Amino acid sequence: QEGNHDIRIVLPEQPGNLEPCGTIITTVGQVLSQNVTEPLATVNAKTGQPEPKLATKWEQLDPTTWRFNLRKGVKFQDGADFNAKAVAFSIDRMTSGKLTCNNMAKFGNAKLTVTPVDDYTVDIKSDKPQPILPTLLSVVMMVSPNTPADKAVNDPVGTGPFKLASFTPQNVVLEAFSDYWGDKPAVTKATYVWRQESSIRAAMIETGEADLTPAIAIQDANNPDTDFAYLNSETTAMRIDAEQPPLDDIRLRKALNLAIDWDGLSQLFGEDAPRASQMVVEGIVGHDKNLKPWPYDLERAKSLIAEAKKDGVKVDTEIRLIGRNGIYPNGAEAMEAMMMMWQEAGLNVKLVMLDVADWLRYLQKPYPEDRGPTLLQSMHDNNKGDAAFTIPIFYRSTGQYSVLNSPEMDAEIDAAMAATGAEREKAFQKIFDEALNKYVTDIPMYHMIGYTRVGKRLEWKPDISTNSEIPLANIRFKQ
Amino acid sequence: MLNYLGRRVSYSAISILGLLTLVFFLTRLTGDPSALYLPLDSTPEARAAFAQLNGLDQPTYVQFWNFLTDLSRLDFGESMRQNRSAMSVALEAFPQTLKLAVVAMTLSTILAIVIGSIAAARPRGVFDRIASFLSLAGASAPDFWVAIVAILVFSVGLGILPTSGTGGWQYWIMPIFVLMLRPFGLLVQVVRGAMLSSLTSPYIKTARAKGLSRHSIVFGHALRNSLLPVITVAGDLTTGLINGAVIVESVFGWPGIGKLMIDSIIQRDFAVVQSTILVTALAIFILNIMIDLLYAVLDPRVRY
Amino acid sequence: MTDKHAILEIAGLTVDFLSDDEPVRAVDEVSFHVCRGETLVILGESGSGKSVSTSAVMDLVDCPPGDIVAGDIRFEGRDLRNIGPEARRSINGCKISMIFQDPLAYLNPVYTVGRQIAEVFESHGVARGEVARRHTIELLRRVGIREPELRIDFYPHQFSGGQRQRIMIAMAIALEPDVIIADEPTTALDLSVQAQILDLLRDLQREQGMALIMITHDLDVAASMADRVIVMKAGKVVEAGVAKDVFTCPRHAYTRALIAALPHGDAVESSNKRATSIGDEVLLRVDHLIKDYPLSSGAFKSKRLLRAVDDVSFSVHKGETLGIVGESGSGKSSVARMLLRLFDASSGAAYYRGRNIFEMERRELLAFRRNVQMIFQDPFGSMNPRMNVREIVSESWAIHGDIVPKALWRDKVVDLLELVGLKPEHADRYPHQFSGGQRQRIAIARALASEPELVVCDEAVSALDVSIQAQIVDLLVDLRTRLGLSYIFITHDLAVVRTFADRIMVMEQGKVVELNDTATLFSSPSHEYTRKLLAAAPQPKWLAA
Amino acid sequence: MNASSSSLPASPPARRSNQLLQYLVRDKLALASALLLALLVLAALLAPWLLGDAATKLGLRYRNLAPFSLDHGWLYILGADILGRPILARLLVGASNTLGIAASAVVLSMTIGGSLGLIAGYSERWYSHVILRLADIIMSFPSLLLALIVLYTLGPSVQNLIIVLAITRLPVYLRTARAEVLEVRERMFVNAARAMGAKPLRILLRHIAPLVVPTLITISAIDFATVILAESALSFLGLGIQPPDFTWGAMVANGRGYLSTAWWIAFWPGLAIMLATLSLNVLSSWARTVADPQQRWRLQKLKRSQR
Ligand SMILES: Nc1ncnc2c1ncn2[C@@H]1O[C@H](COP(=O)(O)OP(=O)(O)OP(=O)(O)O)[C@@H](O)[C@H]1O
Ligand SMILES: Nc1ncnc2c1ncn2[C@@H]1O[C@H](COP(=O)(O)OP(=O)(O)OP(=O)(O)O)[C@@H](O)[C@H]1O
Ligand SMILES: [Mg+2]
Ligand SMILES: [Mg+2]
Repeated sequence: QEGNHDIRIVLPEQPGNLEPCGTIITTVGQVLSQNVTEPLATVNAKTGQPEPKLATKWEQLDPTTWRFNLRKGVKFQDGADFNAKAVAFSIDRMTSGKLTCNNMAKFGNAKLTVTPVDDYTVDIKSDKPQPILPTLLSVVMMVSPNTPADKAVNDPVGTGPFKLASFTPQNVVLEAFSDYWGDKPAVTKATYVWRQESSIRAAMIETGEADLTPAIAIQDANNPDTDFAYLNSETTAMRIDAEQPPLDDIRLRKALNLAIDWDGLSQLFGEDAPRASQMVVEGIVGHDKNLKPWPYDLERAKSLIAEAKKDGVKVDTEIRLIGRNGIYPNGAEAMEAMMMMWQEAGLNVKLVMLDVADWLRYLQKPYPEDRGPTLLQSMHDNNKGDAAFTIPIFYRSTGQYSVLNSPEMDAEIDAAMAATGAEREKAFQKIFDEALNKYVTDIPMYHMIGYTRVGKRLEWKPDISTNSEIPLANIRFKQ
Repeated sequence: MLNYLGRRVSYSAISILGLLTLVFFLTRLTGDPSALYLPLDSTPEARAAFAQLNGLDQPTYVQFWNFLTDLSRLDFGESMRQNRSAMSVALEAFPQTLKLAVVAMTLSTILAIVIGSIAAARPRGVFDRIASFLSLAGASAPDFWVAIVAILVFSVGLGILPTSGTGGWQYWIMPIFVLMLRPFGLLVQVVRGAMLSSLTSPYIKTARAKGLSRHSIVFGHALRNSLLPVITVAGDLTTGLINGAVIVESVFGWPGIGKLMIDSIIQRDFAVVQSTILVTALAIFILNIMIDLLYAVLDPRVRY
Repeated sequence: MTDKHAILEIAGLTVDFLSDDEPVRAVDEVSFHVCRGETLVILGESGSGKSVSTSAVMDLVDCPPGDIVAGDIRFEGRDLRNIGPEARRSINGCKISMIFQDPLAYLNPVYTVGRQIAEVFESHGVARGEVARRHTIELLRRVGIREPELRIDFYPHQFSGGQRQRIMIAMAIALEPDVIIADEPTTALDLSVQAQILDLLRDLQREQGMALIMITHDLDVAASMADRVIVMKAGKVVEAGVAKDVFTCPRHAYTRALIAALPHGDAVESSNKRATSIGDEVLLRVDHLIKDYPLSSGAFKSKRLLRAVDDVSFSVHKGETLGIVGESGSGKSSVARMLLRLFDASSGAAYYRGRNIFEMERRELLAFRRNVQMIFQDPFGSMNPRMNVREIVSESWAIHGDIVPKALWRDKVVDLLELVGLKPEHADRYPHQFSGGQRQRIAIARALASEPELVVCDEAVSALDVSIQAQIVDLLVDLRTRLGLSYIFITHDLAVVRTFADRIMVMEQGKVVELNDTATLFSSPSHEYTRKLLAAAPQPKWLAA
Repeated sequence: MNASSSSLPASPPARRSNQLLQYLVRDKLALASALLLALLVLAALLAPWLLGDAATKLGLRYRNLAPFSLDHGWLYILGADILGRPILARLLVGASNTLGIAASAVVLSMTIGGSLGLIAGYSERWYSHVILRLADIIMSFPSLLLALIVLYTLGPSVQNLIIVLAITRLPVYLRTARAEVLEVRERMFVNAARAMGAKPLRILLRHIAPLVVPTLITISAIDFATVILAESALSFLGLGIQPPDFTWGAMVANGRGYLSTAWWIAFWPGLAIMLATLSLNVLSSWARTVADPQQRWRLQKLKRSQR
């Protein structure tokens, strides 16, 4: 099979660094994950279930201990052997706190202790029960024991099918690693470059300067031959600050939901983007397919407001709609549109667009004292297969983003978190239902769609994981 | 003159120190970087650890003191984003921008001088009108607009130039063109304006009486007397470019200091912000000193 | 007026200047010609169109706003009005060259004089590089610039008025053209240098058969150079003829007035036009004034010093007129500028009413500057090109609020303009729209506007024709008599100082070589240079021949 | 002539404005520019009242509507934007913020920068050094950082935006003014004015400034576009004017992603910026001609005498 099998990938942003501990950062993950570094297990995009990678098998010994059997005959790109020690090293490196490790965020404050059982078996113990540890470990990249343990690096050495050839301000180059344990990939060399403008990235594929670009804007995805839409794991929503009058009145919160012309608005998100009724996408444990979102009913919204007004609710208080610049494509336009719609319904909504760091002050507790009634633009990404990564943060009174203060809800959540199996799923679904219809502290909007343009040369399709990784090994060439 | 230069350099050194101090304190008013570096769902403990790791937990004056002591050892800190020395990040990006700036400014200054002078030689003539119109249209066109349209036309439509990136001479054409638009437009107008007044001076009559060619009257006598504002404005435009051709760099994927600066600012990568400002400020101060010396060379009446 | 041998011939030239108002007719049906080896002198009233008509020959009248209504200009039979730019360039500077009236403005301030002269050689392909430089040095030497090897790399602002004029002359004679148009070439030159320059021109005429058109106000110079003379007034030629005839039996009334107004030294000296006596009060005392200029051609080179003013001391009493004469470049203007504190003296002191000028506080200085006015040697440069005459003249009233109430400014400006022989409508014009002499009169009007006690006149009347000169001198004398004004009167015109000054100071190379009252100085000059100066007065050509 | 000048009209200001009008009428291009600018100013004043609603009302049905069709009313003649709002209405309404911000920023930076430059060029005292080094500092201070800092500490608002833009454009005026002063102050007429007792302020304002200001005006006319576009870049980065407020610059920035699919969204505001800048420049070059006595004849009627 002759032909040039070097490919070029255009990313929207330059990866700031190539620290394997930061692969949950989109740009880092898209370069490193499964290419240079590999985890013990990967998550199947379709089923949401963990599958073997560097671990061949695992079992839960007790609620806090898992045992992993490691793949044999795997070598790191610097020649070091992959074994239990290497696993211990990689996990310790992540948890030690000696370097900033983004991936750690997935574990919360969990403490992990790794005990090698023999060369190719490890026990991983956590301080709290971790029912989905293998799923979580999909973000822990195995790195060579020769990696500095106290310093973030830009020259990761992993076990993947590709090794890092160079990292310059212009590009990152990966070359096939000849001693790879698995199948030899079709791609021989991959060069990553980055351009901010979506239209230019699209143009680069069109002219053949590059072969693949993730995340182009919807208006650039106009060629069905090369442009693929995929549901990513992100859900957009507005959070209603129910603690602040007049938003503490549920009628107003319902009216906010009802006043949006969802069909009109969907134009900005792409017609394919499914309307959301809850904060997690299908495939995540806890998602309720049958939960109906709020409809568009301006009249009802108006009458709810009028009702509230009659009861002395100060409905004409200025409500600040806090948007974040660049949060997602057309994000500012969406905010403008929603503001207009709410104004139409008779609410005094005023849009304020903020820079990320400023916006974060409103997103996370403790909220600013003098914030007044606000609506906050937000986007939530749960790609970990379980609503446990969503519900407590949003709906428990202690949750970081929570505006809800209901002991009943807290109790329900605690019960659901402890449950397993179908019971767990049911409990989560109930919570989502209550959040939507009983408490109405947010306005779920859409499950987001990403668009990827793939050059004519390649055989490859994006999926829900494309936002965090682009495994080069899966790329084939058309004959 | 040496005296002047000495004074000038020492004042500039003080100013740069002042600049760095200003930058240091002001950037720290712009929010907590940990919010930006860590994933949204990371725990308060992780944030505290991050702050401690990067020395952000200390009071600002202590951080400043540390910054100064590091500075005296020529240690400019580590980039939080890039995991390496902030100065090396800045120094890597700077030549890329400098190359662009030098080429774009040289070309646009030369072109503007030639075209502006010819336009001024026959004010309100056809050439003047066309040159003014085109240069002004270029100067007032939004640069990202021009850049994207150029890519759509020349790369996608005609396929004669690469869309973006760095490499051979083809890669330079569009960035340079887009970068030149505004400096060129402004300089043409400045040259034209200054030339119009010089061309009415009596010494131009002398030159005509001497039988000089039109060429040496315009470019020899009138131009030389018009150069002060021209080099000043050109200098200012150069500093503008040195400070970062943000749009061009990000559209064309040029790994320059402008893009670096804005990324670092948005990411609150303080050490890199400080290092880039130090590098560009040095370049700008040197440029300004050179321009001031040039005044004295160009016009013997100028004294300091 | 046709002559077979005429090399340059102007016929029926009429030039207007256009604007929103009625066109200003600067030159009206003027015809003259000049032959090889001949000197044509143009005499005339200030503002009568001499400069404009000769500039038209060189195609230097900008049209518009100028408008050559009619006329014919022929050089060696070729019609100069309708030649292309190439042909024009081969004539200008090479075949015909011009010496401009106002040398500072006409030199490019940013190039060394050497380069500006060498450019003439280079642009006409005669010589370049080192050769051109050697030629240039030689030329500077011929026009009497000392140390030409050094001075060649100086910039125009580093020269004295007379030196600049000689640089213009050097530029004009560089290619030994067929015709030289010399517009007031010697106004800033002392008699000895003037003699040297005139000799130089005569030599060129003799050797090359060069034709010379010379505009001058100095009747002595005119007489000494002219073969033929034309006299202009109000844009028209009012008299034309062979020099001797015009001088000895002028026909037109203006010419007669002109020749009559000539201050003939012997006649007026005794009277000295003085009606009041000089006060005892010493207005100004200058003590050991020294000025060193850094002698460098660029901003970077070393610090050798040129001593321009060397230990000068003198005093001026109230109501007195001190004349300063001296070699061109001897430091006269430098003294004047130091007295006005336009730049600092290197050492020495000057006391005005007992107060050291160089140490005055702001308030004192303001009062001083109200009472002491200066008329600059270079009137064009001393006026803001963006201000019209009204604004220029009324400026001191704006600065010193108490002189004239604002409501009267308009009328007072008109009065002042009329005093110096200008018209009321000139008030709305700008400096570039005037002739050399008119500008000088505006400068005088401006200086008088603030009702000063002491006026420093640096070549204040050099560009004026004799009749107007007399009018101005009369005005100054009148002010001296009525208001007790004092003057420091820097000039090259011995006849004028002789009638006007009470005492005369003679300077040479920065030093005062003689200081005496006028009568004594003229009757028994003690210093050798003074004697040389007095003896250098030119002789009428028809007598010499 | 004599008679005419001695009986000068009683009210010189009226005569002068009359004359200016005549000069304007004689330069057709300048006249057209002045009219266009007047129209824009009118739009800036009136459009927010008249068209404010039309410009902000959603029309998601008309999303990215193509221009040159009257089917949906004249407001849609230039097409509609991403949210289906009529571009024409938005251009007219946007004129007010755009022109307001640009004009204030340019005027502020020109007057402050110009004055400081005059002082720095004329005086040799300590403060002229301070001014210059301050200019160096401003020049080296990235405008984006400044914008971010102001935004954070003072909050996003039109005034703050103007302050940021004015500060960043200040050095060019300062340094240009200074450079020209360095030369002009050595001219003879400045000496003459000093000799007459003129105070430094008068020399600066009456003698030096008139020769320096034309250059500054030339720069400012183009800076008008620079400022609009800088503001556009800032709002693109989220540091400029914030939705729902908008300017032409912000409109271009938002529309740039649609250049290949709906060119009109970014094109019209870009064209508006260009036209405004062009007319300002034509007008500034006209003003330069009027202000220069040696050039003024170009605008006079130059009545010839009979031949
Ligand atoms: N650019 C101009 N615009 C209007 N009028 C002008 C202009 N130049 C010269 N004049 C007028 O033309 C007339 C002739 O000027 P010209 O310079 O030829 O006088 P002149 O004879 O050389 O006088 P002087 O002996 O004072 O130098 C003067 O009245 C002058 O005011
Ligand atoms: N700025 C300067 N730099 C250097 N040398 C200067 C400068 N100004 C004048 N000089 C020199 O100083 C000397 C005296 O000049 P000054 O102008 O005082 O002469 P002057 O007596 O007025 O002569 P003139 O009669 O020719 O006007 C001259 O040799 C001149 O070249
Ligand atoms: Mg004259
Ligand atoms: Mg002198």
